Amino acid sequence: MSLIKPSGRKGPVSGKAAGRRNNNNQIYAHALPIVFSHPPPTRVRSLLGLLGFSLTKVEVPQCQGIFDEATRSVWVSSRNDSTLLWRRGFFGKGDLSRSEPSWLERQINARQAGGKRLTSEEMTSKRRAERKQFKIDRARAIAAVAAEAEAAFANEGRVIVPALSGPSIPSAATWKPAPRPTEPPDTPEDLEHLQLTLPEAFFLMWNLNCLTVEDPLTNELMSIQQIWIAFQAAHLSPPLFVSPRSTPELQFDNPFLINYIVYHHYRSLGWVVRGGIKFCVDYMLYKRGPVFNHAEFSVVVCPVYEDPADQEASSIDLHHSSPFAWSWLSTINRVNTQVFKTLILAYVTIPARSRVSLDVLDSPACLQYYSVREVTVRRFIPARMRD
Amino acid sequence: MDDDLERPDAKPPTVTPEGDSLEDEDQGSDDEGDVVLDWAKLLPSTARPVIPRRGEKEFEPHPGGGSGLQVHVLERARNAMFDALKATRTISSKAVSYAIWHPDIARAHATVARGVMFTSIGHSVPRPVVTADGAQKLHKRLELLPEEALYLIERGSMLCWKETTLCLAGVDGLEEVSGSPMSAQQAFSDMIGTEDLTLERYQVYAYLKRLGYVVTRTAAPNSLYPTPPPFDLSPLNHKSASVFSRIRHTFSTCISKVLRIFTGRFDWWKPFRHSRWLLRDKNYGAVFRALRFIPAGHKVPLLPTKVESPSNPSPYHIFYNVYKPVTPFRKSEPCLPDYQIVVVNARTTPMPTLRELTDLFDISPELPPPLPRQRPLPGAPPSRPLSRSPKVSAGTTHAPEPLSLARRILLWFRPPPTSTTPARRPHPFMVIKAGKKTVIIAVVDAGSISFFRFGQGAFEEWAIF
Amino acid sequence: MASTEASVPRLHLRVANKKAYVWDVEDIATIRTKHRLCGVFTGTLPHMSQQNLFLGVPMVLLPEEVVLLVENELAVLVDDPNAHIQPSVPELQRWNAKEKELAQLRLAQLNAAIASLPAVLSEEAMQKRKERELKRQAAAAKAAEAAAEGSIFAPPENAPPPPPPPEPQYTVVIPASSISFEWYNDSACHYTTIQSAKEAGIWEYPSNLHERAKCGVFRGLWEQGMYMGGGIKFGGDYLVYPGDPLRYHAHFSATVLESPTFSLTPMEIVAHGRLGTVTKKSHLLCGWDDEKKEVSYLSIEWAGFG
Amino acid sequence: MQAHPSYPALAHVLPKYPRAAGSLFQAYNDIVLVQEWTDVKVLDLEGISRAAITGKKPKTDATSYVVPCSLAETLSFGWLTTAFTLLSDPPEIFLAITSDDASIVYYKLSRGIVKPQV
Repeated sequence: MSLIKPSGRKGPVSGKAAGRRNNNNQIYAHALPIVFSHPPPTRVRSLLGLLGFSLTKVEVPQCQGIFDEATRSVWVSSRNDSTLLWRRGFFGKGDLSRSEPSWLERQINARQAGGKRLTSEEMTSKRRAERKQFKIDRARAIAAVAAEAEAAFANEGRVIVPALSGPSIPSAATWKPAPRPTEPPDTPEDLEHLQLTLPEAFFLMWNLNCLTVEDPLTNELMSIQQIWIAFQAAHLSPPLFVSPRSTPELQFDNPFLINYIVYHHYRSLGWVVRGGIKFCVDYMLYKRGPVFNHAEFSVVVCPVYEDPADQEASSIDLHHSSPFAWSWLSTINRVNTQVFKTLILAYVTIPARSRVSLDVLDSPACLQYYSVREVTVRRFIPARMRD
Repeated sequence: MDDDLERPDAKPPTVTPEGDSLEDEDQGSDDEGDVVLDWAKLLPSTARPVIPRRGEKEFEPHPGGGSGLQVHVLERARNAMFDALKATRTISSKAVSYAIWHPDIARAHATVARGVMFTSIGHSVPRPVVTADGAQKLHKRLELLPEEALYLIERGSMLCWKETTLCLAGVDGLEEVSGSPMSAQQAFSDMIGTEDLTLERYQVYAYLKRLGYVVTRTAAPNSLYPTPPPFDLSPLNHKSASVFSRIRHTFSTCISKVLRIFTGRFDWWKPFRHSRWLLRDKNYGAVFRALRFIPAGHKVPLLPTKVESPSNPSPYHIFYNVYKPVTPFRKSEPCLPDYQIVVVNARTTPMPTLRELTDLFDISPELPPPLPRQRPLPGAPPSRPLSRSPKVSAGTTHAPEPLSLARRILLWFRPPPTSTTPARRPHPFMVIKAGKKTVIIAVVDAGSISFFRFGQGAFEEWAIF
Repeated sequence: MASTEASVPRLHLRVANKKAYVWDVEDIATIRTKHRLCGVFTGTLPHMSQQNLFLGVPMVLLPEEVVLLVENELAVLVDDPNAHIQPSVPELQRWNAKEKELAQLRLAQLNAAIASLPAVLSEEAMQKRKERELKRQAAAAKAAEAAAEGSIFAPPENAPPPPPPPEPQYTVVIPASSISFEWYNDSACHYTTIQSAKEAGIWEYPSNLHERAKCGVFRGLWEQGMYMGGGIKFGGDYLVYPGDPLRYHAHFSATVLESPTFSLTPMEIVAHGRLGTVTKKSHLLCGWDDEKKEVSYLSIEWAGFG
Repeated sequence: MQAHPSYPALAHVLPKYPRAAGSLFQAYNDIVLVQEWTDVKVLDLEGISRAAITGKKPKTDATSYVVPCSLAETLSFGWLTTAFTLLSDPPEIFLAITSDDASIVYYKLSRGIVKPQV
């Protein structure tokens, strides 16, 4: 159970919202794909419990995925598996949806007249269209008021300040959209998969043993050793569509390793870790998951070479591996404070080749030579810090 | 839930998350780059032209440089600004202070020091003087650093003479004149560039002084410059590591040693192995704990260890000690500062490296975790939140610790705290956001100053599970 | 363009420590209204010394603005420390005599006014101080010493009541600019080109490709009729306004890319696009071609879908 | 990927530009299946080693252009202007930025100084 209370928005929760939350508590009850199932209590069980033993079963699901080198990801096509991975720990993302795969559902909804049940994507596009219309209406009204003021000045020399608000200008609160026609029907066929990033897939396979990954070229299951190399290779050589994979030259600054370390670090602390492209960062950290709370933290991964010479010699252009300009920090910090996220710089040190032999890259044992530490960034406003 | 926010045109949520104050928001009115500066507000009300208020700037001028009305309104706005800029620096002869600027030592000797500003500006230095009988004697005098003198001059509180080679004593008509009078212009030209003072550092100094802060140098520019005692750099946890956490630590170490006998050494191909039988393994907390094997946190030594290159010194060193207006400050015996500030020029200096940040953290004290806001009781006077200055609270505040199961059980046996006020526990997210140590960097881009606070993260100490 | 401007006397920019200052309000007005450059106010505004929102002289020019003014033959650079020559004794005597005379004059005016001055200045009276020069001067003595903080328009706290004048009290003026000093002489130390100022060691911008690109882009935008301000807080090099920032919102934040091959990460486009949408600005990528000395622009906006 | 119904439409460019294959594939699927553009075509842009997507937004007649790129790439100003040139200088192009987690964002690039909409 969680020891950290969500920094959830306080305030009266409507009955409907509370119901949804209870529902979510059930749907998303498991923090990881593995589940501990407790047999009914018996006297033996209690006795064993007192002794520190238990008969609780550990259920480890076996989800299946297929490695896709071109998109540097693992695809989970089975609807059961993708639902399980999404609901138990928020792994992956529908490749045609914002989060959970819902493309098919949207297609079906579109066919049904009116589409009463709107998915979040549909809600969004509706809201967006409305907002656009509102802006057009408002701009028109503002222009009319300005022209009036201009005429008053030209004709009578009167200075009227064109008001940007008032009864004649529509406000966001009062403006109402005109009703929209409904969508025409369409033929649905599920073309969506749950896409796991390579760190997500490796985390599920390596730590939890709940995912198997198929090689698309041979249709055979890949061993964890093969996966370890293939995931690094996906960042090194261009994806090959026909010929078999060659053994790549492994290096310490492989983006898979850097990203995996950050991903694993925050996952191991219990955070739900998801991509942050929309907030122009690498990762977002959620306390329980995106259906429960907004993300608390935005993480920018900053790789740091122990030996600057390794950086110069490297063939890989790691973003953020050199200190960036203040204007860039200012940009990403502004984007994130606007949406109430705290920015985190997650520094990953890359072992120096002079210190550690490249051979260790053959196995995940190399991870012990890296380290991760974070620095939080916030604005400091002297006018507000005086007492 | 972030769906709404993910789109670029999303409006930020109107609710503020609990435990998160708006202070994190950088919508500070004095920090906006694109605010409307309504200079007309500075004019007496009767003379104020009718100009739209804040936030009512227009989108663009009409083609051809603006409509008749636009040109008219702009002209009035500009004139209000120019009128305000024309205000002269004047002061009563009873309140004005005087000093003599000595370029060779980059100090202004305050000969007449009037006003409350001097309770926190200037320091006393003995200098040799020749007495009437020709003997040399050490005389204490009040000296000002270049930023101190410049600030007093440009805010119109002090007239400064520049030391001259002329012999003015006894010259007719120059009885009160102790050198050549300095304009603010000359003070900027002559004083900046001395004693490590850059324009950027001066801008930060003046910015903070205008807000009422006391600002002093962190590194003493000479041996007689009073500096605060050194910080206590020992970690806070040491002092308050509870019996329980020590027991827990010993206990879990034992367990893992025993387990290692059964499971052998750590297998990097199978990092996580849960026991089929042990109760302690069968919950998510145990799973997550078992996964924490990648070195993490600022306690891990940073390699390579510090390399100081004298040819290319880091621009990241703490320059100013800053005291809040409410902090009792004694010029001759300064206490520990409330904040310490690094000043850099954004145009020439990139972000600090991890090494530079680590070096700054290494010389900064650990701060007690921020406490949640206390709502004042109705009728009670508003309580001033405890200064985050370590001097006040070091050692008195318990280090935060996730409430382990063992600890919670033990809490049943422990008598409740005798204190009448309920203990306020820090909110974990606030603790993580604040960081254990803080470095403040003032970034100056051609006169516009952004202050950033870098916190030494401690995620590894505040696991969700 | 330069030929028509050449007949107008050039502005004197006071350079010290490689920064260019403008001290004369008339010059500031010329730069703002005629040359459409904003600079950055850096000095404490007298009698408004407890806030940072409104600042006053000196105005520090962005180095790009300096380069533009000098290259367009609108200004010259003055080696300011060297223009301050040590005065002679007669010069000082004349200066002091004039000061005394002025002080006497102010004292007489003050005494005449004091009769009508209320015992304690109300807030309203404070606000009228600009209107009546003498009142303003009396209040100045108080404001200058008030250390307490208040809202920027509130009268200073802890202000002592105006003291009854037992002995003559007059007003001291601390001069802003040095131009009134007889001994200030910049005729021998001014530079009409950036190159000559660089050779004299008083100026160094632009000193590399990045700075050349910034100068080029700044000029490019200025020639389009735009006004520019520092943009670091909005995630760019400049904020770009369609008219005087006093009256118009910025349309863009702009980033300078110093060469066509200078690297640009997709994340930067996401960030600029995102920030621009929230702040109702577009983002301008300004690509500098140092060989052709040309700027080209790309505007970024959120696509509206996806 | 080869088994996906979209693959045949892209088969001539995916192996040709392996580095850009992932983002093209992802952007193509999003344009066709999520954004529901019509008359979607794939254009080979050899100069920037990838293919672009053209089509019409729903209920519009004008042709729009999408140039895909991956978040992990490093671009340049010249790269972006080359994209305009290779597409015969349309007034605007949409840059589709894809990430390994299957996220995609679109930003509109216009040549010259184009002020924001009111």
